[in-house]
Amino acid sequence: MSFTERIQSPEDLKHVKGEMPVNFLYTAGIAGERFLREIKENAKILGVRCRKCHIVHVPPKIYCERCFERLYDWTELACEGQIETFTTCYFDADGNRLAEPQILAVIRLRGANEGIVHRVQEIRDRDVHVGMEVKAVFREKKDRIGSVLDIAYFKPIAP
Amino acid sequence: MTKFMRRAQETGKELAYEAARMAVDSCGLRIEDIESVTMGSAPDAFDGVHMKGEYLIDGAGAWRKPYMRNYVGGGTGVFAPIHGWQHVASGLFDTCLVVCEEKMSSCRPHPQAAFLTIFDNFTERPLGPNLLWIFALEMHRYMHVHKIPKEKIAAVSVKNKKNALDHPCAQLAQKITVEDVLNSEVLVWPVQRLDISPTSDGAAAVVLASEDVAKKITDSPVWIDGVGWNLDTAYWTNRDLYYPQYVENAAKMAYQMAGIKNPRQEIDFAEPYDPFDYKELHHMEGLMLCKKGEAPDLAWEGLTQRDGKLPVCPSGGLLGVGNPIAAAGLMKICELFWQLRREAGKRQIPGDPKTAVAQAWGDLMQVGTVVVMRA
Amino acid sequence: MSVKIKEYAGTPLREEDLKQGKVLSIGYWPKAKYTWSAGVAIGRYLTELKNARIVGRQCDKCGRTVVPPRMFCEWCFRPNDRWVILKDSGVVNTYSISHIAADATRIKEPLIPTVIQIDGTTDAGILHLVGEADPKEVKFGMKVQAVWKRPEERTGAITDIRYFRPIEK
Amino acid sequence: MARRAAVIGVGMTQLRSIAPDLSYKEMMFEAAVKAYNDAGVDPRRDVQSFICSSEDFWEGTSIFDEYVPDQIGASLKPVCTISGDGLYSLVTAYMQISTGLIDVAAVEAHSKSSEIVSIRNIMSLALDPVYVRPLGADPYFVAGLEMMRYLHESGNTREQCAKVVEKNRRNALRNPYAAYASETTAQDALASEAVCRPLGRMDIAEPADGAAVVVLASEEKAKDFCDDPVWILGLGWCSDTPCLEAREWGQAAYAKVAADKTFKMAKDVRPKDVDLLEIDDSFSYKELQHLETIGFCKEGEAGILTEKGVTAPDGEIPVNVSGGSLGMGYTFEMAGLQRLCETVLQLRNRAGEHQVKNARTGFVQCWRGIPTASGAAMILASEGS
Repeated sequence: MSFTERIQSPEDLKHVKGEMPVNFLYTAGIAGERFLREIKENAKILGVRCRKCHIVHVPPKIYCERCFERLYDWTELACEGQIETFTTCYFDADGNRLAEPQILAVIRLRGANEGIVHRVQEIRDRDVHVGMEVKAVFREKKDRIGSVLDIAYFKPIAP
Repeated sequence: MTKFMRRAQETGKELAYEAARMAVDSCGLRIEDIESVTMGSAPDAFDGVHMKGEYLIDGAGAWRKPYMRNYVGGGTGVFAPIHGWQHVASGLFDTCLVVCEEKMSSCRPHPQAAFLTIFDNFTERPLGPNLLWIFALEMHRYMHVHKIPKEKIAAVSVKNKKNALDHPCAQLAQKITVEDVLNSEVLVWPVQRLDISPTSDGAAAVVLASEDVAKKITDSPVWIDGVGWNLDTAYWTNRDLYYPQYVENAAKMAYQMAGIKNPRQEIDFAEPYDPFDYKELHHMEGLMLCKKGEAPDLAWEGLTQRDGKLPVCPSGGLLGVGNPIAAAGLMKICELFWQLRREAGKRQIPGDPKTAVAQAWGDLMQVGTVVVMRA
Repeated sequence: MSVKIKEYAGTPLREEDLKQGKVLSIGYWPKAKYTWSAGVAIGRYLTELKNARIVGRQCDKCGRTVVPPRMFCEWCFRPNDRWVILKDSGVVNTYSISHIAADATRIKEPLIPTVIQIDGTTDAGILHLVGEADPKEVKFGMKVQAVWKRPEERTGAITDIRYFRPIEK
Repeated sequence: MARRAAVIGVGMTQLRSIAPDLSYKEMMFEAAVKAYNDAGVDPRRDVQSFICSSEDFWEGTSIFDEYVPDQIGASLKPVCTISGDGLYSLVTAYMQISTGLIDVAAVEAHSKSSEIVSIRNIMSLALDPVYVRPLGADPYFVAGLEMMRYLHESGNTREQCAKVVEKNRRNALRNPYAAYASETTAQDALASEAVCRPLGRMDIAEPADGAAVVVLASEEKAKDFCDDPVWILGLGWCSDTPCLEAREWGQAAYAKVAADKTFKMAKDVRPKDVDLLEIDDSFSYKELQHLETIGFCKEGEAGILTEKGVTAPDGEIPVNVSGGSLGMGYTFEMAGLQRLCETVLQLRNRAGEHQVKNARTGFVQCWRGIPTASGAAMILASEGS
């Protein structure tokens, strides 16, 4: 017998509203600091090479997740690369319908073995395809704050 | 382990990496030798990442490995090695890397805000409780039942902050007096500023190995001989808070496994959980290292000093080293390891310690986690 | 620390390093909102609070009467047996004097968070505040009585009890 | 060799899109009573360890593990929480029994997702705060990216994914526990609105409320308590990189490693010996991807097999006969344990209308959902198989 009494009327249903009333401030971290500063100051995208795995990680890390070695070989990457995969979003993070669908993609920058996640614009989604070449569009220097959004979006490299 | 700090520049992943890497290096292994990983980390509301265990995977060295996160609130730091022990003792793995991480500083404006969310959402949260309330309520009940004067409790804070002066990772090592504690700002009576441990960022890690493998890796392994864990009812207001029965239950489980019949004589030193000074005393009693109500006298008489008869928190504990919750618990396991191997340097307790106990505690004053280790 | 380890990682920051932008940081306000179902036991408990009544549950097997109510007895592991209307008075089991709010900021008038064992229960207290009392005069075992909000202010919440006040002897 | 362990009892509440009449405690109590009754154990006397499964932000309570003991009979007993799917908790119970320290353990998982005002908001909070979250995107984009790349690499199609929706929703019609049974067709699924193209609304399993408890026992105890224990022959779990940037998007590496370890442990069992599969289908394409990754067919074959009915209840490889997450409802950290409960019912020949004939060996698998690349797997078999 699991219960001797149950709620039998919708009138008796009781709910309490609440939330997790916290907010956060994240540091970019040791690797993130250098990566985002370089974007902010010089509009350059850095990766870091693992000598052992021969992988160029981007965003850079202080370690290689595969072999766990500490990484030192920072390297400048091209600001352009290929779309590894993409999707078209019709809703925002709150579940509200977007006025204009937004394309998000994983972009493998030339010289890197990993792909950064970012927006793709200046193209209709039906024209995007896996393997398509795109390049980063940076915000104006005065508007850059040291965030991944200092890259405004990626756009197709004109054929 | 990393330094314990109020605010770290490192991300949680980077903190986890530093500790995990140090642990793996210290026993001369490579990451390929690690067969499984378990993560201990307290509320996601500190780091500000939902499913924090998943987020930390790469930093914890668990890439494409069996990995999971265990969670018993504040007791996590000592439960994590118990979970690691289960990985190895089950026969499924020869090695398990145990990593604990906490980045409390991400939570704004103060990590205290996150603690509101640990209270019951119907019957408690609307009252606007502060975490310190429940500890003050427990401390006061403990003081009332045993008629303990505040200064005897303050002696714990003085001792631990002093012990921490010798700990290179310590956040709050200080030379203070009992008067300093008694004169410090009253937060929630009877809890004062110097009765409590700080909020911290930090990480710690240990490597566990099966008997055969351990003997190949090192000539001086430290054995996990007993484990115990226990959770009391969540209806904490329905309990008498003067005594941690759950710690006693966990300790009995661990002692039985370790073949310890008389803990007072067989345990050479202890690292009980000390987020507040009274908790060290409370837990000494739960660990049956003294009679109920007797711990304050032991502290007052100096028996729990590093050179006393029963050294307690020779590391400096959470009060001195800092309290990145889960990492702080695992720091106690690290301390047992270093002390039992006589590698604790300036903190080394005199004599020939062979058997030690570490313990953590958490949730709504509910969880006891206990590990007995032997050289 | 271990005599074998010479250096420990970690880069401590000061609050100013973040505030002045010496170190990059990213802020975020999560929208973590919930509508929790009170269920059978707490649903009735809250509803009764609106009627200015405290209700508990009784287990016939162990004889305990508990509050906050639950539909099961955690020690016997069985459904417990009946509702019990309790008095709105009790005794102080333990108390504290809080000078800080939930977010650790300092408050002017201290609060007195207390575990109050409600009369008629076997071993059960609830968390609430003691009011209309000088913190210095609160004592263990002191009798207290609920002070309710006015009927039109009550919403079916634990805060329908404003606080418990000492009962004069 | 680890000590053997068997499932001796399961209890699950009926899944519903919303269970507004019960608190999570009451739901857990109901599942626990059912499971203990099924196993014939008294939790206060017989069960030595309890393992719960939860993540704080799904509940809206920090350190949620503090609220679990009372309603499952675990107060003042060894209790711990695994921040993961219930299948991970079951793995922990298995390890505890294998150490010899514990003989009987209970595992709990639940979902009260109806209490979360916006699941998207909580999912967003799991994204990397520095590199991904600032994009402010609908978190389902992670599944959109993966589906796109998976279809691109494998050659499977959206239509075949829609066929999975049809199959699982219809399978659920025969499962009284299911919350989302319907006579949906693949056409309906294809026509549902785009969320993160190619992912449509009906490709996403809808959330459900429910609770499940499973009782596990050592070999000796299992025989004392139970006539038809279901043995755990193999298990494995694995996490791939959490970094979206570093993922091999078309591959579910976590599922492959976990399945390989599971089959390695269950030495005598090969994929062809498995009578039914309950695998993650929290998104339609995931069932196809997991089926291929785990090794039940080659890459690019799962879609065709689905179309041919090979994965139907009366097919050669019945997959998600229960209705899976698409048909029963997606229960977050309970999703894997739910599949395990269904498999145990099948292996004990107690699944009723959706019973698979002569089911003796089952394969269970879970994935922890967006944005993770973590999952566990298990092979179970009834006595005598």
